[in-house]
Amino acid sequence: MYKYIIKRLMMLIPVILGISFIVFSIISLTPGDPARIILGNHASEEAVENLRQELGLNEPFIKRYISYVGSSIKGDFGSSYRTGKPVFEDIFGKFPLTLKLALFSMLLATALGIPIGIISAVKRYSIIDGASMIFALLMTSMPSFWIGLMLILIFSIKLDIFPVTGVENIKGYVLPTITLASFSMAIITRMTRSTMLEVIRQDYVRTARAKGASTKRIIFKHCIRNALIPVVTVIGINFGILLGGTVITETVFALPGLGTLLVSAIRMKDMPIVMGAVIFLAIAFSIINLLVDLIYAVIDPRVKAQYSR
Amino acid sequence: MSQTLLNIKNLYVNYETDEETVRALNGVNLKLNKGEMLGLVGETGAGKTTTALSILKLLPKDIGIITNGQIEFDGKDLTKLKEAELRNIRGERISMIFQDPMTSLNPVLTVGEQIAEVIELHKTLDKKQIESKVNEMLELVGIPAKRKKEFPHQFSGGMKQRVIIAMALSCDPELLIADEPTTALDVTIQAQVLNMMEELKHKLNTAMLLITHDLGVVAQICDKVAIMYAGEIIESGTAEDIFEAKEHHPYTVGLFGSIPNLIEKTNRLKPILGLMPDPTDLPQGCKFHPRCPQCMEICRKVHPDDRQTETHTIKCHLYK
Amino acid sequence: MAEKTKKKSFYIAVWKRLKKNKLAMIGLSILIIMLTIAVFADIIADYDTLAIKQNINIRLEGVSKEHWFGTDSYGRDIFARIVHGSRISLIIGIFAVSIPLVIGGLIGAIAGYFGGLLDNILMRLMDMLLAIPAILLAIAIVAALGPGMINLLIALSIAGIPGYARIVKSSVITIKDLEFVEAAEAIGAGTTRILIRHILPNILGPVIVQATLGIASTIINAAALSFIGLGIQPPKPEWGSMLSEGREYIRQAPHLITFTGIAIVLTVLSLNLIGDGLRDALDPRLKD
Amino acid sequence: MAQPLIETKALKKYFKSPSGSLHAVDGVSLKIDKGQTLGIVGESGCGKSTLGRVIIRLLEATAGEVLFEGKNILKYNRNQMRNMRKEMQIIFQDPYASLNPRMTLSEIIAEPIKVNKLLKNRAEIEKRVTKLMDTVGLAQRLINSYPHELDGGRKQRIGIARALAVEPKFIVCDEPVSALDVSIQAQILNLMMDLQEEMGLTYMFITHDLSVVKHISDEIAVMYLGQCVEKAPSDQLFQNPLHPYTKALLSSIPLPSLKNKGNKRDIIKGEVTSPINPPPGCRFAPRCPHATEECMVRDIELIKAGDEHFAACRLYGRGFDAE
Repeated sequence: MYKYIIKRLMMLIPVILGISFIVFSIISLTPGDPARIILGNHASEEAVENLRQELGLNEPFIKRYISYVGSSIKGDFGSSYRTGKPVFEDIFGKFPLTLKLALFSMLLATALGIPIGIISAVKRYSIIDGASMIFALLMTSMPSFWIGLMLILIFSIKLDIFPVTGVENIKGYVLPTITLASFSMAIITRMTRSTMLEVIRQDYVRTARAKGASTKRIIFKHCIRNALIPVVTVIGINFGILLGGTVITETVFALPGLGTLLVSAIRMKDMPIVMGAVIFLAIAFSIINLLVDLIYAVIDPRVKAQYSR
Repeated sequence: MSQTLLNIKNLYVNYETDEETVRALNGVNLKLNKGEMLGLVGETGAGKTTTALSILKLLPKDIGIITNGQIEFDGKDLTKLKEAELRNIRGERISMIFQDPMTSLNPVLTVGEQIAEVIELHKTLDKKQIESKVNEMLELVGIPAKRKKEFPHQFSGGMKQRVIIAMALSCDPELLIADEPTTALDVTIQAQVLNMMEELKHKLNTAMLLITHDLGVVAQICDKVAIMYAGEIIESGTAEDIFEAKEHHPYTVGLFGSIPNLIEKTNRLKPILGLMPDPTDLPQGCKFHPRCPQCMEICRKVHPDDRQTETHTIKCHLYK
Repeated sequence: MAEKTKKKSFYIAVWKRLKKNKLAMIGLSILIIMLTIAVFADIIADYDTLAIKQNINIRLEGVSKEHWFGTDSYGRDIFARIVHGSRISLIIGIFAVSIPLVIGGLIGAIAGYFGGLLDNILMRLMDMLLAIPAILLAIAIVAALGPGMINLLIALSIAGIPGYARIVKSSVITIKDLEFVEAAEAIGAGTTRILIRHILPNILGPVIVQATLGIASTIINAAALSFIGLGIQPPKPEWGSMLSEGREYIRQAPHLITFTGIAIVLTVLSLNLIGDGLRDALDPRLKD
Repeated sequence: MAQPLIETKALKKYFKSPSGSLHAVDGVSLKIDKGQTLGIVGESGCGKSTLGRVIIRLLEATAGEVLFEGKNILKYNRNQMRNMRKEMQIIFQDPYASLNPRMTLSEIIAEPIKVNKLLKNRAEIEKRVTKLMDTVGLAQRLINSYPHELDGGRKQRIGIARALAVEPKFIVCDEPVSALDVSIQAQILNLMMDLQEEMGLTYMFITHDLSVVKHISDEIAVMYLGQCVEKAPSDQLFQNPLHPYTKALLSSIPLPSLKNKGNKRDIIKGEVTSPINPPPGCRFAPRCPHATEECMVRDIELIKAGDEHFAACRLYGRGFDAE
């Protein structure tokens, strides 16, 4: 098992290198001169050239990439072009909010999605099933930012229960969390329902019935764990969607998280920040995926056997 | 005189969906005495599995419907029982083994847990007693007790089927229904499992309904045989009646003629022509008549009755 | 001689099953309406005078006979903007799905059919792209290229490639191991023939379902990018940027965001309904 | 002696697996004369299907030779091999999976004709398809049906027609009747035997069903874990099985008759051992009641134990007598 975890962590290295290379090339090879953007349109050609020299922008692309990788291995991700502050500081200042938002949303999405999915499958074709499926369908069809706006309109402006923006207290997280969770919750609900229906048809469920087990026992003891196996994968994938979604949600609620930092850095061609933020998010996503795979092993003994091989 | 344990009378079962109605059982009559081994033989779609599932009322919910008939078990009509009452019979008095050992065990529970479950459900034993019963059952089917902590995927097909048999027998049921228990197994493993089942039968005196398409398996271990076609028992009797008597239903004759003979050299087989009838649109009269080499005028119109001589019953107009 | 059975296409059977699905038919009707609106947008509402031209005198007006959905902060007719916005959204939805579908599909098919080193290289590359959440990747690309319709299309297409490559690859792998593909090899059919004549028709169904659902999510993503200011820029009547503008007047004029939002939801919902219905119709087993 | 139509020499096929090299076919040498049927029998995992696929090069062999009319086809390049496809065909086990679900019956049967450009003219192709359908007993009205609309027996007939479309000399039949009910199975077996007589076909008939293999084969090879352990003319193998595995296999068959009821059968204990990196020696030794240490030292070759009767067992051929 430990071997497997170490192997997976080692596999992260080429992935991170690849991602950093892709992002680096996207930003470097497209038009737009960071030095010009930093200094503004009125700066002299000479000043821009000096800055380019200083930032190392005149070096060939590959050389720049290699030196970036070299220094980031040593823990130096460079400094923001704009503020001059080290990238790490900026990211660590903003990341907690984003992470909290993503985790709260994941929690909400699973805590509601899985039970609703199970109930829908068990009470198939009932009113509860119909209602939750229509609800889930609507949730997947609404853009999260629009849900956010509607929530603000109803709960902040009309009812004045939650703040429009700001996360000074826990109340401030409520609307952003719902906004961010809505899509994933719908997906998890639907997935849970369909795998549950699949599992209920399995031969071993019939075996359990032939043993004389009650429906309740069959569902809790035989079905849920088996049904969760594919759902866990979906949760992992959704975490990626959630991390990406924070960019949008933070914009809707004007929250100072990693997402807003990233968007503004991209606009300013603030390369070190963009690189840092994307790599950070990708690492977070990869680690979550690793965790998901480990949870997998806990639920499914067959997978566990594969890992310990 | 042996006592009747199971008596199925005039059983009709339909599978009803929005699009069609499949007439799976069309008046099945079947009797099984205590401690007896009955082989129920037929080809795909004959209604063997449906018969088994109706006994335990495990037919697919809302689709499989018993439209007529009784299933008397130890004098009680199972079709009239409530779900809770049936649960007390399932696993305790009547057990069932399914065809595919690969999918019949829950992949996320250890085999020990799965055997223990059936004991827990029906017996009031403490944890220790259950453990020792699990050990005893595993040893009985030839698996070392220490393997109870393993998961199904760690067992081979033959071993899984042994686990399933152990599970089915752990409450000493009066009736064991085995649906193609060895079909998915290799022939040498099948021989092992069949031998074991025969030994257990002598040890435990459990009655058994063995469902199979393989006349060879039936010949090896069954006392009585019933042959199904299109949802009916078309011939039944003792093993001698089926394998050695002169008079047979033409379908039975066709079935034997289709099996390549291992002892004598035959040039060509004598198969039954044509195909199984469509169960949503069964023929009038005798359901076998479109394929029957001895079809008469009456066969097309009138459904034949059983002709009974002592133990041997044939449903055919040829015999009056 | 008895009458020959007619050749019934597989897709006719699918259509027959789909027709029985009420929700899918509702979805299809909504989509047809949306498409009609998009095609005849210029006839329904004049682009220059209603959707673009600013008119300070009538800003932020509510619902009225002249302006069915009210007017925005520049006095433009929201109904007209939504009508013309449908064009943008549907075009982006369709193109930003078909382009990555073809590229990703090709990558997936090649990786799935040939396996080995080529598969390894291609799929590792796809895995890397997948390690960045799609929307982030799209954001990075569109930001680097600069805003605009074409750039948005490129960004969404690149971000979509790895997903389709995976789907196609896994379907190809399941089909490729079936005996009828072996049979085609045994009769001497070449690789191209096997891929096109034997494998492709068999993976088309699930791929169509994915594409339909993909158009739905792409429309949402495109709107999201425009919403955060990285996609299509005002004054073009794009739904996401309209919502972004409306957000500032959420207190005074909530109708700015409601109607535009409903337009997005209806379009996306219709595609989701059709996608779900197609999935059931293609694989009737799933339903029971 | 006449040249055999098909001959394999020390044919091997190893697969890579996470836990080592899987020896699916491990040194098999066989011969099939023209117009004859060689039955290959064995339990699941013995490599019989892999053997069939390696012989017609659906899988590439790891080592060894396959001679077709004396020429080693494993050395053939792409084009030569494409020509060979007209000489050898295969019929599959699963009548559902072996037919493309998106093609009609006539398209499936016409496909080999089109691929090999045997006929150009559409009318000619259609005529040929019609004729093939007649040959295998498919009613003309089914010509535009899709596989899922047909039953297993008819599907298998399509598979046979497809194989016959290129007029091959040799057909590998990989469990062609295993998925069928016994009454349909008999129809298909009769059809295959009729076709063989009419067209002079040569079959390699792979199956796990001993009664089927006896019925259809002239000669039978028994396989165990990738190796051929015994080979003999059909009747001889059943009357006088030599290898302990063959004996166990034969005594395991439940016969549909009451004559042997109650007789104790010798049943072998244990299960097939792993085909991954098998240790040297007789593969059957771990389960064999006669095994000695000597059996585990080195691989045992097929030894002539009688007229045309070969067995790979230490008990035969070197002065040992069978029991």
